[in-house]
Amino acid sequence: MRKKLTLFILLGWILLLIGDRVDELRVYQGAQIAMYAIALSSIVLLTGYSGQVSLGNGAMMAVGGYAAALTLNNLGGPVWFAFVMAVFVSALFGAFLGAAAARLSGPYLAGTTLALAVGLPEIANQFDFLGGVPGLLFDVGFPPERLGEEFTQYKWFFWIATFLALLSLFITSNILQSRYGRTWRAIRSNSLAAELSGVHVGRMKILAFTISSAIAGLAGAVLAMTISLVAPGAYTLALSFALVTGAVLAGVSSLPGVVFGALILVAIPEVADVLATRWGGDENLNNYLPGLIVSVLLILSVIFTPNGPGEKLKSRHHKKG
Amino acid sequence: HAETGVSSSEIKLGITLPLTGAASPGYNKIGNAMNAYFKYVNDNGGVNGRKITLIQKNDEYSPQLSIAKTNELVLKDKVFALVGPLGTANYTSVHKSVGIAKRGVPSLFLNTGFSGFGNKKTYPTSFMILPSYAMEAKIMAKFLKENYAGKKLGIVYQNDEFGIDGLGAFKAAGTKFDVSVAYTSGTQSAATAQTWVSQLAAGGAQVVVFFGVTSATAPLLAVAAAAKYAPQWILGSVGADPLTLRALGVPLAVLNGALTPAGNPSPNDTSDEYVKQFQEINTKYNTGTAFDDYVLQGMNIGLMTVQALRAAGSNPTRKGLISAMENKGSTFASVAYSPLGYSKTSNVGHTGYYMAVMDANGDRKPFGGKVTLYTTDSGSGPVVVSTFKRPAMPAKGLPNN
Amino acid sequence: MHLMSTNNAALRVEGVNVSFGGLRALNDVYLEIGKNEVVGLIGPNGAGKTTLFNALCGLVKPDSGKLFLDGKKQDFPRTSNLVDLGISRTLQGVGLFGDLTVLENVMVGAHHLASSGLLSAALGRSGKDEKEMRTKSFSALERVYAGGLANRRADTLSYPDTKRVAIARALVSEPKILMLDEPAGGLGSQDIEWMNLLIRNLSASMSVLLIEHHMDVVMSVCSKLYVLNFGEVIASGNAETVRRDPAVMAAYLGTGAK
Amino acid sequence: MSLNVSNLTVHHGAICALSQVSIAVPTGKLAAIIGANGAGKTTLLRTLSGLKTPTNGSIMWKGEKIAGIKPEALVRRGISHVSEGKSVIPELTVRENLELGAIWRRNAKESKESIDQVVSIFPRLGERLQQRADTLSGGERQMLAIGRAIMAKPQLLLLDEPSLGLAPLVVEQIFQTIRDLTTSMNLTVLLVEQNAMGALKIADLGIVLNLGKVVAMNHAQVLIDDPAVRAAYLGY
Amino acid sequence: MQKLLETFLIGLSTGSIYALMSIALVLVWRSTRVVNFAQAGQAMLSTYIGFEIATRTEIFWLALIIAIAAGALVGAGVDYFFMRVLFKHAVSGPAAVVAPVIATLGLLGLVRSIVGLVWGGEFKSIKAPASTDGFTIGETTLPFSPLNLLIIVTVFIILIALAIIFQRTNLGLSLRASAYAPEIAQLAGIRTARTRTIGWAIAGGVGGVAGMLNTASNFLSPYSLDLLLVFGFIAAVIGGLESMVGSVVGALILGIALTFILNYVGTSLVFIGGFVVLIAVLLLKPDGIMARGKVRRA
Ligand SMILES: Nc1ncnc2c1ncn2[C@@H]1O[C@H](COP(=O)(O)OP(=O)(O)OP(=O)(O)O)[C@@H](O)[C@H]1O
Ligand SMILES: Nc1ncnc2c1ncn2[C@@H]1O[C@H](COP(=O)(O)OP(=O)(O)OP(=O)(O)O)[C@@H](O)[C@H]1O
Ligand SMILES: [Mg+2]
Ligand SMILES: [Mg+2]
Repeated sequence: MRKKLTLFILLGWILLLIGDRVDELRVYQGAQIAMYAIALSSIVLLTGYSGQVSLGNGAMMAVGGYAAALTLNNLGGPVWFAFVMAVFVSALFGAFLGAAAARLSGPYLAGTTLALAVGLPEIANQFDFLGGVPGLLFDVGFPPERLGEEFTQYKWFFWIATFLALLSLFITSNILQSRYGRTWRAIRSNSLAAELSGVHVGRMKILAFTISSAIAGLAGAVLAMTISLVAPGAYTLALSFALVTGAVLAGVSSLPGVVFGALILVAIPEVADVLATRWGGDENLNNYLPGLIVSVLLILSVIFTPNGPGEKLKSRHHKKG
Repeated sequence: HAETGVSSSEIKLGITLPLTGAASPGYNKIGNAMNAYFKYVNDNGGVNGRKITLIQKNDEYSPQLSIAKTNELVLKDKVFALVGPLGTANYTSVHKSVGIAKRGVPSLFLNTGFSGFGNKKTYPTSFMILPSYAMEAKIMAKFLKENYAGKKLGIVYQNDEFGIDGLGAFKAAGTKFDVSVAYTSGTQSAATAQTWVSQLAAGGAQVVVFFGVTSATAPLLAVAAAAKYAPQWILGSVGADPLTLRALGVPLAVLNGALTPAGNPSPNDTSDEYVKQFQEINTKYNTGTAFDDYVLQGMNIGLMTVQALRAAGSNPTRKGLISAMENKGSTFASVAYSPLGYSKTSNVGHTGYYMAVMDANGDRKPFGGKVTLYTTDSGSGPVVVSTFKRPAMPAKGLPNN
Repeated sequence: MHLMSTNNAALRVEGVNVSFGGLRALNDVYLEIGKNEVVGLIGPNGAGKTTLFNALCGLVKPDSGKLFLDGKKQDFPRTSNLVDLGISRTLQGVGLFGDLTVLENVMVGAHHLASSGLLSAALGRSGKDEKEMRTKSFSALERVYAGGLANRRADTLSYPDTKRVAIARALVSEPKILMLDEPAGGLGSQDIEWMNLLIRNLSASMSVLLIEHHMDVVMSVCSKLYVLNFGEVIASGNAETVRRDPAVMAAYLGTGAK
Repeated sequence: MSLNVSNLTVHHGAICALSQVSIAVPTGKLAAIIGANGAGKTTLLRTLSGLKTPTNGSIMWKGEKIAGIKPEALVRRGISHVSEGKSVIPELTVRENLELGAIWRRNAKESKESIDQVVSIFPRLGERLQQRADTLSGGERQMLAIGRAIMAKPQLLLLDEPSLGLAPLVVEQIFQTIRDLTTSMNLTVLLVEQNAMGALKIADLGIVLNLGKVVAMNHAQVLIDDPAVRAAYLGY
Repeated sequence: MQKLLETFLIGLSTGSIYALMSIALVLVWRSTRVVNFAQAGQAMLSTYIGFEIATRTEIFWLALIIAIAAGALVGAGVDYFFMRVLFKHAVSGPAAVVAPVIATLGLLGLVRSIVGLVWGGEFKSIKAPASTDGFTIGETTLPFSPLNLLIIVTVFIILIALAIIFQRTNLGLSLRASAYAPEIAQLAGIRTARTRTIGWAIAGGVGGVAGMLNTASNFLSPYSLDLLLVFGFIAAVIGGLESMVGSVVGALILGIALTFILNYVGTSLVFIGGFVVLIAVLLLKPDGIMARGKVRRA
């Protein structure tokens, strides 16, 4: 365990060095990658480990984002407290949701969470204190002065997001490697047998939902930070879908994979944009080529490396005996 | 030293707007219209010898994408200024996250009427162009009081910035609606419209104000016509474009007699020198695109942009552009009838509307036969009838300020 | 008519009734297992054997019935509480977790050994627990002579090996009562011999209730048999007597059974 | 010889499950295939019914090469396979499961008659025709699976451990039924069994597989009397 | 009272369109065990084709028939060129549960982009085949029109036809068998691959009808059928995913419930209303309203 901690600290340090050496756009994208990595790990835990398919992690992110913004705007206090509240409130929300979800399986769960992903952000329109369509501001403030003049807002976002990502990945990976992770995999594989082995299947599923939601909530707050606001338009169905996509690209049950998945989520649109501009000309082409490229990549990767690129490498080493 | 986005031969500008997605109809024409105008100017020597390049980025109306795309515009493409960014939530978050003000990026002619952007302290480098939704509502309120006192009033409004701005202004003006129907952006469809209509009809509304987007106007009017419910319609400026309505399958006949506040002349009014010139440019540089309110709006933003760039001098800087807007902006030629409010202390653009009546072809004529222009502010100021006379269109549509 | 011999039998049920819609799957069933006894439950297909197991494991809710463990009256357990009550069960199909390793499979059955909670797991401080579970699970595997399989993925095992692992997983919780649903089903004669031996050894430390159609196994390991037919106990008693019971022969064994 | 397998080699990925297997079964004969777990019995049947493609070797059925032909086509050539583990469709009713067996013949009347025939063989199924198959007991499912195969009016019947999980009385009946069917319908049957004794007793022919190879093939009675076979597979 | 009736009727008509989409989803689910998110895309593509015919010939019914044919073709094509390949590669591992979901989402994006490339993003509309003028009873005109009635009738005809196919024909039995246990179906002589493709084709055709009817009273764009998909899916889940009748009942429940929310509570609660209805149903019956008593065998 000590080894892992050292590894994470080293990783953090390397990331900070990188952050100093690239331009602002990349720094911002770095913050986005960190945000997606957190969000994807919530899916890895929920779907890859406990086997519950959720299309609604975007909604869980919304809960975290709003919790953070409401905390910061109404209770004040330090910024970290807003993030803690995001985790706490969305964990609570996840526990409630999980209690209902534990009774559902496969597509039923997918359908319910899909409905949630569509419906939940709209609640913001119903209550004034949630700010309606324009949303609420979420301002983590400028970087501390002592970091110097040159230290930009985006680098500050990057620092915060990276720190939170490393922290949450560290914790998540510990949980997944503990008996909790093992029990979830057992439930995914054969829930009846797990139950007969004394596993409280319902409780464990709810726990998975709770933790996953807490992580997603954190990601939601980080997202809110990078766009400086929470608004229904930030937590759309498209976000939920993007997350599932990223999770598959990451290889649903591989935690290190989330970084790769996050990288791709941020990179694909940009690459597609570049290609579209290169071949561009026609207006429809400009508008729809990026989508086309993303979809084709997605389809190809799902067909050829459904369990993530990691699997292909692994299976080269030890073939199923 | 040279300013970001300005070289000896080129000035780079950027815009984010929904080119695809549910919110895109109509708006997706604005960027191309601006571009057409810029090409026209470029073919006629550009601005002080520099060609204008406009980079359009599709944000699908999502704030996240707006930020990501604006980041690309500002940090990667290194544009000189933003022109005509679209959407209230989008621009709110872009402004904060990208740090538009902090970076000193000029952001001209926002395509949103949210009155909050009129706060010069928060938005020192941003400039509005549209009259705010609050202004629009205040003007409608006065008009209702003068022309429809005693009638039963209904309103259908989009439950967002229109609501905050518009409804608030109606309330302040003392307008009471007998039936009020709110809808959430994205829910509009024939099915939902049926419920709006039955609520309005059940409440016996005789005059119905509509404050929403065109994709909601369409089912509302279509369903009402089908149900033979025909109140006096007063359609907000945002959702009343007849061409878009027709594309959405609304028989234009139902528009006959509907009222709408308008800032610009009708896009069919070829007797107007602006419209005539813009139409010519559109035919040549934007071939195949029907000339409607959105195209007119895009061209006009182009026209004003060129004036602003010229006003910034032969070696334009961002600071220079902003002070040019503050000092000379209010004198710019613009197709809209109302005065422009730019000054050292205000970034508000147009400040008023006239009421127009639509006919069975979707064309609009000033209510009462001639333009009666009302002007006001977004706050508690009165609504007054203005005698302002807009500047003439520069010769051939090429600014020479 | 069912006389209870001992009052502190390891497990005793009386008057169990289960019905599915109109179908009476179990009708006033009784059964008793003494300490360290191996009891066989036999009967024709569809007689209700698995249903009785399910009722005992909380997978089916009986309409009525009484359950005594160690002479104490109990409610019929909920599935996830079985382990706490000292009951373990294998499935008629095998039910291993295919994408876990063999050792992990067994460790799932051992999770009650863990004392540390989520927080210490999150901080990476549950190493001691893990180690203990690992050791216990490994020794359970050794008890079924499957220590060498520990690191194989469960879905790569041969059929007889999956049976061993399934039993190891049931053993790791140190049950007082082990319920085996057709442990010898599908095994070849050599593996059956091994299974007989194992069951006999296990009975030194626990009571065993098993369902089996293999009369060789039943006859060689069971000290007592219950025969179900159409959901009713039609005979019970020691193996030899039951085997000669004409009702049992007619309903279940047939004449040619060896 | 109606079924003639020569030098059949089959792999599961890298694992060689059958190696150079050659067997021959004459029309109307019942061959019992026995062998320890993992010997390759199931693999052999799956290859014969087309579910698995061989790496090498040939399969001749009624004088035609059939290796590599899809199972749905082989059914039309009279080959029916009852796969390991109660192969019924739990979500369908018993009647639907049976109808399935005759579906390729597209003849409603024949299908009805066949159902009557199956019910007369397994009366238990007759009582449960409208029930969903997932409510059946283990033995009932096995009856249903065999019943489904009979519905197809096969000429070559491949049975994978039909006695698995069945009560002794039923095992006896099922073996008897298989024997009777073989004779009355002039079927060729390959019967894979762990219950080696029971299978050999009704079989004409016995085949012993070990580690993917045929180690013995002879008249069933000869194998029963063979001390080596007795020790290894019959348990005494 | 009149409002109540109106709300109910409109809900019925809205629900009928949901029903078509949910039937299409259920069909694919039953034949392939895949929740086909691309259904919205397939329906959209067929509707665009229908749109071309409708604008050229001005004959709605011809356009509808061609849209159905196109939908069936597209559906079959998706299965043939796409799902078969997918299942050859992605059958095991933790991704097995999500891979089909992702794949069909990707396909949705693909179809959407193609439609956008060909037709652009402008909204299109198709002239309705029946009057959209409301029925008039005495003095009052209901917002319920002959078109609404037509939609309801069409849905019921389709439903009955499908029910007959599924429960009474060999094709139906083959479809179900191939869905539940492909290997056993194969051993019974069913050409499972072909059968599944037929299932996809039928679903595609039904999706085409959904798209056309939806567009008769709404506009068409590369995004216009997304909500229909979401509500169709929710309806299918309410109905238990397995049962066509269930999915129709689910769709009608959803359509009516949402219309009541719209009319009596407010528009911004519509989306979350869908969620609440779903949760309410699933908490009472976790496997949908048509689930039989839970069968649990060990
Ligand atoms: N959920 C259920 N719904 C309806 N009937 C059921 C259900 N579960 C079991 N049955 C019926 O109850 C009877 C007893 O089934 P059970 O599985 O207990 O038999 P069994 O004795 O274990 O048989 P086998 O030896 O074949 O495994 C059978 O007739 C079966 O059809
Ligand atoms: N799908 C598969 N993937 C990998 N290996 C397999 C697969 N199926 C069978 N095998 C291997 O092939 C060999 C033969 O297996 P097969 O199932 O044919 O044996 P069997 O004689 O039927 O055994 P049993 O009596 O246990 O049913 C075994 O070593 C087995 O592990
Ligand atoms: Mg049983
Ligand atoms: Mg086998």
